[in-house]
Amino acid sequence: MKIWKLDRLQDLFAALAGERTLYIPADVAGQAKFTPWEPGMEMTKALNTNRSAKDLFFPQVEDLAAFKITGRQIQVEDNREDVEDFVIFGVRACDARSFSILDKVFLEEPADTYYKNRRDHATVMTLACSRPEATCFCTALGIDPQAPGGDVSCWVEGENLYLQANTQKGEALLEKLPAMEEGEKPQGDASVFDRLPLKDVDFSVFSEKALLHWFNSPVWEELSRSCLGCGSCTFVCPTCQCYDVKDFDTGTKVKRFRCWDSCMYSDFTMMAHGTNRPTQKERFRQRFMHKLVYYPNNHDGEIGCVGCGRCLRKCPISMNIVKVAKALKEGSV
Amino acid sequence: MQRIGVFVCWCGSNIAATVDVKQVAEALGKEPGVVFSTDYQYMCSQSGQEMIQEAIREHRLTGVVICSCSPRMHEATFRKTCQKAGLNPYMVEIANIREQCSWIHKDKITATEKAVILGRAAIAKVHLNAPLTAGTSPVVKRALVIGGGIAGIQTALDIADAGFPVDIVEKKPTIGGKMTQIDKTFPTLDCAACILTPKMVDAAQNENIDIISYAQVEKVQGFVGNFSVTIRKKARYVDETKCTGCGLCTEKCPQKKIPNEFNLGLDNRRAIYIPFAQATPKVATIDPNYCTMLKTGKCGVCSKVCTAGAINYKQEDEIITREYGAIVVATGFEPISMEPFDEFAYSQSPDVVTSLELERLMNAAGPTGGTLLRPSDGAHPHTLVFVQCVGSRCDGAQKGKSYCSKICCMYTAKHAMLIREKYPDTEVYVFYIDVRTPGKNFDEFYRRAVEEYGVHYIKGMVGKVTPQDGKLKVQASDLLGGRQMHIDADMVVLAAAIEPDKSARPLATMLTASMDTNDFFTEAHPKLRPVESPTAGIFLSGACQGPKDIPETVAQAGAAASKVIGLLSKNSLTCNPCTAKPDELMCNGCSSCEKVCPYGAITYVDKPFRGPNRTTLTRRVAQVNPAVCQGCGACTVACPSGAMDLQGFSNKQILAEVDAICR
Amino acid sequence: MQERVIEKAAQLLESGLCSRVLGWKKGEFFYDVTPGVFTTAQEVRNEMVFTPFCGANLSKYLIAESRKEGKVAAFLKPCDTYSFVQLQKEHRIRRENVYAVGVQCEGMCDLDSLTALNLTGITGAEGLGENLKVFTLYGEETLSRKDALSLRCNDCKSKKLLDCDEILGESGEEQDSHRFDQVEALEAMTAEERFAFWRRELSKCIRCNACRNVCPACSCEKCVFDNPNSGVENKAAADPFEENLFHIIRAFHVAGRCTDCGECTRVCPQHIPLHLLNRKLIKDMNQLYGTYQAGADFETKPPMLDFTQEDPEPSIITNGRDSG
Amino acid sequence: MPVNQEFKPTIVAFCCNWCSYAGADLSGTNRLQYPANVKIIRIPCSCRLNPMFVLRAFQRGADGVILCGCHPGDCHYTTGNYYARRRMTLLFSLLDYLGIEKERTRVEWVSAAEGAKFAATMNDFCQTIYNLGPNRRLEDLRCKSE
Repeated sequence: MKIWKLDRLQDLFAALAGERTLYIPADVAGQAKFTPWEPGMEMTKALNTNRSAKDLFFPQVEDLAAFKITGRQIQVEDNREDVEDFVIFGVRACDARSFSILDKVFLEEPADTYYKNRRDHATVMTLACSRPEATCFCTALGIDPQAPGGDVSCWVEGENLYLQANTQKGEALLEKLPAMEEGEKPQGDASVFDRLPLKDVDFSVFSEKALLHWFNSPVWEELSRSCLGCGSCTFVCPTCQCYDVKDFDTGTKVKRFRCWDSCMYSDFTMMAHGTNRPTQKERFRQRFMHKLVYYPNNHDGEIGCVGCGRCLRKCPISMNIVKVAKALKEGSV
Repeated sequence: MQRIGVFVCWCGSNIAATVDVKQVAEALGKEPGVVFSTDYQYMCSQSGQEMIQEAIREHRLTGVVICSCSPRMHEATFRKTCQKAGLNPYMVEIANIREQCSWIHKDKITATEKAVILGRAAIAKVHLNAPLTAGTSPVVKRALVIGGGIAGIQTALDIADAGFPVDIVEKKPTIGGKMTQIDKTFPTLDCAACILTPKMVDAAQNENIDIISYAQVEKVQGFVGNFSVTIRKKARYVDETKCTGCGLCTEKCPQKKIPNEFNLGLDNRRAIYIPFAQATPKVATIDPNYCTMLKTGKCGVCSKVCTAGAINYKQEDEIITREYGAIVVATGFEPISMEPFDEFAYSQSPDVVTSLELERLMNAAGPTGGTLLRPSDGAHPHTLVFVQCVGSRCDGAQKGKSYCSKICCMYTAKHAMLIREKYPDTEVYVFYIDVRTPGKNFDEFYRRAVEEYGVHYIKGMVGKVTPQDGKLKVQASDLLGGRQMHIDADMVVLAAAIEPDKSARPLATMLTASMDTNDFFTEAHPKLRPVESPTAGIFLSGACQGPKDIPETVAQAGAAASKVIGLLSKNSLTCNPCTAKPDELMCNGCSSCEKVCPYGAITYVDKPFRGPNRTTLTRRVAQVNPAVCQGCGACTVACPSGAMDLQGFSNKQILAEVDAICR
Repeated sequence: MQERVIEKAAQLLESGLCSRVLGWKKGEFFYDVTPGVFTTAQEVRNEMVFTPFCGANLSKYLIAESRKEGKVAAFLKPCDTYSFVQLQKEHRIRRENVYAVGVQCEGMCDLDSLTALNLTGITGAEGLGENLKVFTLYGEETLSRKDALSLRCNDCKSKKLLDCDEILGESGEEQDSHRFDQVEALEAMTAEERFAFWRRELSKCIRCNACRNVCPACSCEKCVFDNPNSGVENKAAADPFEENLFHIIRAFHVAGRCTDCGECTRVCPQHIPLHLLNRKLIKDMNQLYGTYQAGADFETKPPMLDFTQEDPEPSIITNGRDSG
Repeated sequence: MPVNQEFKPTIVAFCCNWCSYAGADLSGTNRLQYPANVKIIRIPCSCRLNPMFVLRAFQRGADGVILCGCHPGDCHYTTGNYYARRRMTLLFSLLDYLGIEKERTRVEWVSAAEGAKFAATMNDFCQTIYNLGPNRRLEDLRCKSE
């Protein structure tokens, strides 16, 4: 394990940013956000970014192609952006796990080349948690916030940052950095994780019963009743992956782009069928069924949630996956 | 996808000289959806129209774009053309490449580029046009004439002659207007009263004409064919049905010192009065500003002497609401105030008079019994100076009007001639900028004044008039003679400019008829539609539209009447199909649109709609009455959900035009 | 107050006067209450709460609830009642199906205000009165409720309870708040500074539509931004222009209808001070067309649907030369 | 005259059908020149102008947007321009508040008889836009032609 002095953190950033873009969680306009590092830019004090780290692989808006019409000729242009190597520093364990969840969707054949391109060029440096929020429940989903994974795992302990490469990519990255002292990370105090109020939410039940049991549960009606149908939960969620493909006529050409979509929206997948999910109950159910039942059914029981707690803080009416999971298990609200 | 045909008009050289029409036709031919594009010398000509029709059939066009003059000029023409070829008339759009392109640009490249863009915008719009079908609305077969001067009377008589009922609303106690105050008329010198009063009598006796005198229009609602007008008939404190017009009351009334407006304040009248002998209706009116009985409750003389028992001090204003199919504005003119023209000493000396005052001083029914006497001392004047263009043709229009009042040259010649004829011992000077005499027998008339009657016409302006020792010292310049002149005059007559009657401006607002900066009503087209206002169903008669003399006024009055008759002889009118239309599925029923609709065209109903999961939801949704909607679009912007859209000018159509112009 | 609210709700259901109650349901933590509908007194007694975190404006739910069968009782705070009246003005709520219970309000707290006090790991809180005792993973702290008030409650415009069938506590007065101070501060900047300010803020927007969907004025059957036929439909801001467009049009559509309840800013996951757009329009309308408070009464015509012949010309805005 | 010869502004003029469009026609009939940058869109009444159209014009590359309608009191539809006046005042104020140059937007009342005023207004507005330079703050980069 390599050691870097925390008071020289800026030097580490400078070294990482030397050859490629480095993203760190920094405060921008009052919000913690993964931001291209510039000299002097400090890391946020917030536990995690406001939006998740998926933005860097699956941006909210992305150009796919353009069609230029001259007279009666149509010319197709591939206008995807060139992606160069980049590093993300400070990814928490939850977000790091979300990458593997997204990978299973986007990298399965046929692979989403836009997503793949970004994944291939990225090196992920994670950061272990020591001061979780009360809304954190990654441990309930089998994630160890103190073993965050990624290409390089990092820990802050005392005055030092400890770095450990987990992959070849990670090793290659560390090799390029100035020589570092080797050493063992002292054992920190992890007792706080045992005090997390949501650590015992039971997500295992969803694989125990048939899909339709959950689908037909009577609780959906009441749970969804006050849902506003906004997309804040989906848009801050690290594992939500739905998008819409849209065309924009610029007057001289048509630009085709994709942008995030939300199953909570009334017009979600309306392009395919007129009467998809007519009320908020069906839309609401879709979102949670997807995370708790459909995704695990398709991916060896892995829940499509990483317990980052963002939706718990962001939902305007404080409805969230924890409340849903508990209610479903109990069979009543 | 539409199949669009583009037709680029040369308009002779009007367009073709500054716009490369071939290039425009070629460029627009490449636009998506355009299957045919051509140019032609005159699209509006018979052969041009035939060409369009042929192209519609041959190329199975679903939309047509014509790049030509303003749609205000020929949109209707081309719509008809296309309709005859089987195309819905609302599938036609005009790109205005003449008024808004070739005529305002000099550089051919620039103008051509712009013409292409304007064409593209029209094509973009046509892509989103939908066939529209006009509905109909019934026509109320009654006309309203506002103003009872010669213009109004003539219009009313002509409409009534055609068999349609017509109401005249006159703000004064009698109809007749300015012409009643005029002594003789040019260039024939016949007596104004002699030709006017028979018409007044005709109007009063015509069973199709209802004269509502001493009344004003208060509110106008509705639209062409269906106006609803509220008229306030002021209390005259005399029962019109009982008053015989004997005039006894007007002799006995103790309130004597009231300036008589009929004689422009040159003499006095009583508090109860009949404006003049031939007044129509010949009914007395009590002036509430002076009547002792009305002010203090003590007097009642008129009531005592009236044998018909017509006096009613308790009379109140009457509100009349009637429906009309057409409205004619005939509000006329008035001379401008002479107050700002201090250099002519109008307010300092009673011997400085306006031309209209001179008319009264020369009229047998006037304050002097028709003998020309100086107002100050009643002496016979020997030297008279006429000043032309007082307040007309003023530079910058600081205290006058920038326009020519048109009638002054001729009436001044008339006055000068009459004075010289009646009083050969007088010297008459006329100071003028130009003498303008276009009109049948007008120049001959003016020359007679100079040549036969020896009136001194001097090109130049009067600089100052100073009352001194019972004379008026006139300082003037003779431009042709290159000299300063000093004339000791007995009277100075000012040819005051004329302006629209003050009541015209608020009336225009009520009628939604537009006015120019001088408050003259604007005509729908200065050449082709001179008696119509741009607002459908509103017609213009007489000097409210611009300065004009009596024959012109009568001609225009007749023309307005014929337009009204044309309108009233229809049983129904084709409505404008470009009306607002709500999308009920999106309507919130919030009433925003209703609040901004000037016509009350929007109502609401509770309607059942299919909800999710086989439920039924009842929602309040807007309904537009297409016969009442005039298509302004106020509602479309007030509507937050965008449920309300305007057919023919839809959100998407306008956005498409914006896109095409900005691309 | 909590006991009174619960007791009243239970009583309304038990007496049969109402078939449903719209109120707040307790959550996992003290602060994550959810608006909910209760149908039995038992439910009410088990789950209903009224805490200093009941910030959500319940009036918008009445659009749907008042169209259902039976009468719904709604517990409304002063802010909520302004929206309640405004929505009735727009014929969106069926008054006859609503039993409105006004609840006196001392201002509501929110989690963001606690976070701003550098409190992390908040697991719970206690206190329905003046003080709030906050428990965190890392200890506990007692603070005055005033310090924990949400931003909007610091600028409270009115504590009046309008159009209620019954009032718990007392209906207060309009407040002499400084709610336009921040707007004025922005106005005092140069155009360039303002542009920078709003770019910084609006570029955070993720178009989650929370502001729109929570807004009682944004209650359209279908929003123009969701309607493919409107010509301006979009799902995400694909260009900074679209960020501006969405928020300008939204502010414009609610102009004269926005009661300044502040929900938009409360729910924004990106903490964009959206209320500053609406307040600007409210301030302008007050200055240009006379003071108007949306939802304050049933009669006054909203300024955007009204005019006078003497209205100022747009040139009072556009004539200036200061454009940075 | 133009500050930047390269800068060819695009100016969209929304004109009401009854007064200002006719005024524009009259200015053409009288051969009164104004820059070709001005392109007119005919709308029935100034009250038809949705703020969305103004924003759309800027998005698509307009550098200035002007609305012309009947003089207050002269609206063909009686009251349309009064509503337009309030709407545009507030829209312009909001744009100004967002830091968009306020000179880029304008409302002028032009009657059917005011051909000269129409031309003068357009000349003046074009000059103002020339002086301001291209619209950068309310543009959509995707619409910039390449």
